[in-house]
Amino acid sequence: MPEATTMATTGAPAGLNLRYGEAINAGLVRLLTELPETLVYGEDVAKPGGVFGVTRGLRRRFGDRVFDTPISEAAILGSAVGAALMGLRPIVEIMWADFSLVALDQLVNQAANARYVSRGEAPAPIVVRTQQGNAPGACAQHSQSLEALFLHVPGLRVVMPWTAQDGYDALLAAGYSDDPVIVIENRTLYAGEKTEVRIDGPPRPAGWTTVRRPGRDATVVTWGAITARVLAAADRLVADGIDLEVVELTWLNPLDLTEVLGSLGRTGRLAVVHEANVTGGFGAEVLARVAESGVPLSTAPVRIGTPDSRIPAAPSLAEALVPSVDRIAAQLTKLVQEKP
Amino acid sequence: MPEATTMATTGAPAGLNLRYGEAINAGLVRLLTELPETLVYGEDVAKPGGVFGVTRGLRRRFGDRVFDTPISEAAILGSAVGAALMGLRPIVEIMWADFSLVALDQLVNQAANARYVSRGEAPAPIVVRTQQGNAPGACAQHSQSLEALFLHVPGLRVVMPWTAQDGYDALLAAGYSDDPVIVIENRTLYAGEKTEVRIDGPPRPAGWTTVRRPGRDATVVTWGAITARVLAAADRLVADGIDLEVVELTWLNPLDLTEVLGSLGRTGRLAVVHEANVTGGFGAEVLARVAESGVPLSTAPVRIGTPDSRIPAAPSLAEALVPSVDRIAAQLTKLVQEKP
Amino acid sequence: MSDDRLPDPTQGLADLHGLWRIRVLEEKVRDLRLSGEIAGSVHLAIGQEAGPVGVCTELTEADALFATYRGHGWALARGVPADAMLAELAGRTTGLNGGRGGSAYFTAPRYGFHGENSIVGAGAPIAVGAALAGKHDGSGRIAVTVFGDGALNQGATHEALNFAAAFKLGVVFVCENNLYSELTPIADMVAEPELYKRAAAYGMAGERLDGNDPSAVRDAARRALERARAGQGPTLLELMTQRLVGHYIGDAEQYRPAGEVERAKQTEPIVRLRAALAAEGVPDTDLDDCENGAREEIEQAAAAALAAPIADGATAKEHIYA
Amino acid sequence: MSDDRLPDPTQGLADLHGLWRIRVLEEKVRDLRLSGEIAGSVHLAIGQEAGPVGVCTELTEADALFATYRGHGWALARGVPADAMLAELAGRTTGLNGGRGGSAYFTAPRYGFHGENSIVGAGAPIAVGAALAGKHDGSGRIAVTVFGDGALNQGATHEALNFAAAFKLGVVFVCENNLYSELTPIADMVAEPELYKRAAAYGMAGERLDGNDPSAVRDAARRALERARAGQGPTLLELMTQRLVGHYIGDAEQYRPAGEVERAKQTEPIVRLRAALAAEGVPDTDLDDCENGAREEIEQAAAAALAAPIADGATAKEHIYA
Ligand SMILES: Cc1ncc(C[n+]2csc(CCOP(=O)(O)OP(=O)(O)O)c2C)c(N)n1
Ligand SMILES: Cc1ncc(C[n+]2csc(CCOP(=O)(O)OP(=O)(O)O)c2C)c(N)n1
Ligand SMILES: [Mg+2]
Ligand SMILES: [Mg+2]
Repeated sequence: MPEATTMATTGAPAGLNLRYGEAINAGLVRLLTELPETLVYGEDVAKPGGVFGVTRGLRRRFGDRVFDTPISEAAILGSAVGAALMGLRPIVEIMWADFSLVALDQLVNQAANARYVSRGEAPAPIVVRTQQGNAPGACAQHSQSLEALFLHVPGLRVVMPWTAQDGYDALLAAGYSDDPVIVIENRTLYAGEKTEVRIDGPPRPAGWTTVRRPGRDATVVTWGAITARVLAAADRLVADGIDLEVVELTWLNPLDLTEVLGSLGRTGRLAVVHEANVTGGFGAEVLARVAESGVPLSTAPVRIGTPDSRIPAAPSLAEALVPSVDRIAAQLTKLVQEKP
Repeated sequence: MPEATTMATTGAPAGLNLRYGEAINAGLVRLLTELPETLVYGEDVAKPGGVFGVTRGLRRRFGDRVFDTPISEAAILGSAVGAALMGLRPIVEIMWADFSLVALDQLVNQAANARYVSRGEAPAPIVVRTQQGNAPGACAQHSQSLEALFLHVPGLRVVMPWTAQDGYDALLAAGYSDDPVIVIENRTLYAGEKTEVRIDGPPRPAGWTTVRRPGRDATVVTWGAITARVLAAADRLVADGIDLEVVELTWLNPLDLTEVLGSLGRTGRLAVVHEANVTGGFGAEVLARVAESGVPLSTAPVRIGTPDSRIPAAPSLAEALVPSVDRIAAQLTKLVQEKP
Repeated sequence: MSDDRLPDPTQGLADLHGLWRIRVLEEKVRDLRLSGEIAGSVHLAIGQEAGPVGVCTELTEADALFATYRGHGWALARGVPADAMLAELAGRTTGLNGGRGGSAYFTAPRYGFHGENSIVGAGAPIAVGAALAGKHDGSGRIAVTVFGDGALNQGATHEALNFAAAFKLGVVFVCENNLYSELTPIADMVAEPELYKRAAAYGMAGERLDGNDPSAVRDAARRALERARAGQGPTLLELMTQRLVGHYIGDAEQYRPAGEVERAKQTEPIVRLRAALAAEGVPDTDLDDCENGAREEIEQAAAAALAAPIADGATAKEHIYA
Repeated sequence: MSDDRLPDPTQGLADLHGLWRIRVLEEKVRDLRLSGEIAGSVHLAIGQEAGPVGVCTELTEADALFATYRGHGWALARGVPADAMLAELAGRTTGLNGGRGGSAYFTAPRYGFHGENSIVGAGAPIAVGAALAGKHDGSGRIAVTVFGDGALNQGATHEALNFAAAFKLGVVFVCENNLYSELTPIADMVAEPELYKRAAAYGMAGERLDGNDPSAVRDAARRALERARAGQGPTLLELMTQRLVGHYIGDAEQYRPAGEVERAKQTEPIVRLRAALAAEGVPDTDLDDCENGAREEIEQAAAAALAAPIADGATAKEHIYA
């Protein structure tokens, strides 16, 4: 069952100081160590250690359970499905979420159906690691945030870790999951700060959400790398006397909105912030579920995301689209100041 | 600009008596006749006239502007993009929307970007005809309703005609559109009743919605083939004294909710019905936009769709999932009887 | 049948029986589709029975077979019981997948039949994964994946072929070339109609053979499987065959030239094998038994299938997640 | 350069100049990336200049060229002005696409350069469509699509090759085999490393050639284009080359064996062509002029590009729809 946690400081347990990318690497090491049925493969993941260095060292340590592949996403995903049908737990990489579009069939029509059609006899517990989002200079074909596509597919699980700890925990949970799980990472995080990461606990059950910041004035729901901007905006607004509650949905499927609905019961105001473009984004699902729940809101909810545009390469253009701390802060201010 | 129409009977103009599939055929004939830059191609569309007979006769009439292709969806869509970049207006068929998943890249990363990146210099005005949804016995790989995937992609247009007239008009509008348009048809409609179809008018501007039924008690928004079930449910509920307004969104992009918001101002109750599974479906977008609009609702809105499941082949199983007239009527009754 | 070889009568009779089992199964499926007991699109393998009959005798329990929507015959030859298959097609609780898969997308993993697939080309990479697993799990599993001529033009098939060849995986790619991709002649959709030649592009063995002759198929399958088991990598087999019926039930087949099907009936697997065995002196009664035995088996299977209850809609939401 | 042929000095000097233009452009791009004027992933064609120089002289105005993220050199050889290209990479208003495309995805249709593509394999079907259009619009257009060795393992490329061959479309498929697919040796990812042999599978002409020799490339391109213009269908050209730099700027290239790049520097296009021309007695000053002229052009282009204003964020939402 989904589990909600708060940032309440716990007595710091033994852990490692790891960057986000290193934490994911540590998760992979643990899975390869504990689960002999895991494989790790994808383009450039083995000998070169991944284009972002995330899978560095795995080949040396685990031999041919870690291997490089041709540039053949349908074969990567399809073979993962086939190996999983035989009882393995392949962990494959799709270098950019944008590239999954050349082979989405293998996730939607194949992986997602396997358990259902066979009534549990032949599931396809694959892990697909990918990463997404804009970064300075990235072109329109390397900038999309596509979680909403995966989230409309019954049978798939989706997690979007933002911290190093969540990266580690997400990988571990995904590797132990008996469902196909898409782990959506973000390349701007890989080389981030080192933080303490506990790597000794049992796999955490899928579905956790984290209250990153308690607050009274509005409930801000977010996920993925943009959480940092949301928190920065919230911090900045303290000076204006605005006190925001920020709930990060690490898992989007399974989706647990208990924490969000509880928070809305206190704040009465809702914003969802995601990097994906607004229309058809998963923010719509959050707003829809909140509306269906009947939790009363004192003002209309808002979605803050990239406008419905392609993403241009020039940073000056992309910055005008992808929600910035400024824009998030401005829209949240408006939300909080709206008269009920 | 989007235009809303009502079913108010107009003086019947000269028209033909056509089934849905025939109306689409008539639309293709007109496009091939009026626009020398159109081509029609896809798997089995030319000599065999299409697996549903929709493109029958076109090859004979228009020669090699209509041709059959290999089973190569990426080549079909990609070549359409390339031909469009050169000034043609290819109209291609993807036999089932489910199959678009083997080649989604060409729509999302290619067609949708062309105009944007080139600042209008090299757009890709392709028309992709496809059809989707469940029909008795169809397997999980031939049953999905995938409009939400396309609707999250800025740069694409999406229309889901339900009547023969709308089928004709949608094709015509798509063919004349300078944007890439996905026309999502439904195979259960092709051989339906003959109805009068006007084929002499100018192309109708994209974006129309149709109030299929005026009513006071709730606003029911729907699209695609399931509109028939919604109307049947609404008709049935008259006996219970329930009077529903049914708004069909023929175009989902461009999306015009003026009519819906106006209707909600009168009814205060909202249901969205679609065949797609609920989570991440486009019903979420409708609920989200209504919530953002601030239009007050007297009760919580509801989404009626297929539950978040794969679709089983056995009709007895699929019927338990895809919204039936009974289930729609029951949920709408509950909506209307909900205390404010 | 290659004219220079006479069939071994014992194997020949077994094959004739195998061919008839599939033929009769498919005829029964057609009847049930026309009578409404089976719903939806149904793709029959009538005329294409020799492929499954020839290949499946060569598979071990550990091997994994993958087919397409036209997979009833492959499943039957692999050992999937006809009653559970028919029950599946007829949407019964006792179906292989309780009716969830249907005619075009059932699976029977416990019989080493790892699924039909109704996305053209999608089965090939999945089979490659099964072979990949075989490399890692110590099973020695070989994967056999069956697809049509048209599927070779699909990107996923290409990627699978290269992936398997690059890593010398134990896969046998069986292409059933029945001359048509759905309603369109494959000859119009390729510039090189000898499809097995694509194997060379991937650096794998490739062979075209008489796909209406169970023993020719068997010999080729044996060679391919030996190669695979010896770690020498995959093979592409192109089985030349023809369907004697439409692409799906209801196909008007207007695209087929006059006389084509009639001619194909001269060289279809059952007619030819029966004639060859008769020429060798196998008594008519033995030959007739092949058909009769098959008819009895399928008749009983159909009766059992139809006697079972229709799948219960209340269960439709089970097994979406673990 | 094929050892048996001496370059025509006039063409040779033109080619040397062409090679230098690309080399210097790419060096400038690298400088601007390292200084921060250009953002994001940048893929240089240093060492691979002979392909564009050899092919582009053979194209007519009507022809359509499609490249990949490693496309700066192809664009330059096709006639795209360096200043507008550099402005594009540096996100300036004066960029080819006002900064929207960037290094990996710009397009310059008015110059017959119909776009880079940063999805591996995606450009091939698009080029096929341009050729298809050429069949219908009376332009006689031939489409040339450029991609790497690794792209041949992508499904979309396969589908494009077959589609073009089946319909005898006027396409020249140019595969730049630089031995690596990103950071992975292509030799490890295929069982048949002679990639041009795939052409036979599609029933199209195929040829491997010295991709570091502009005149060898030109000759092969001419043959392919003639074939295409004569309605004889597509050709696959495999240009053997090597990049002298990383896959992208910042690539540590640890995957390259020691000495590989040093050896490649002996056979790279500029060194070889200069030596050959010198051996023929072309004076050093003429040879130096090739480089100097290129440096001057690119220096001016860069100055012009950087002088232009940064793209205005207020315009970012324009042109999403018609
Ligand atoms: C990706 C995809 N595209 C199209 C289809 C529709 N379709 C189903 S069967 C078929 C023809 C397949 O031909 P072939 O591979 O020769 O197999 P055959 O049916 O002849 O056995 C097509 C086009 C599909 N199921 N999947
Ligand atoms: C579909 C897809 N998969 C993966 C990538 C990531 N990627 C970019 S370039 C590249 C290597 C391409 O190698 P090759 O085709 O040989 O071209 P080269 O870069 O050597 O010129 C890869 C894997 C991509 N852009 N698109
Ligand atoms: Mg076929
Ligand atoms: Mg390369």
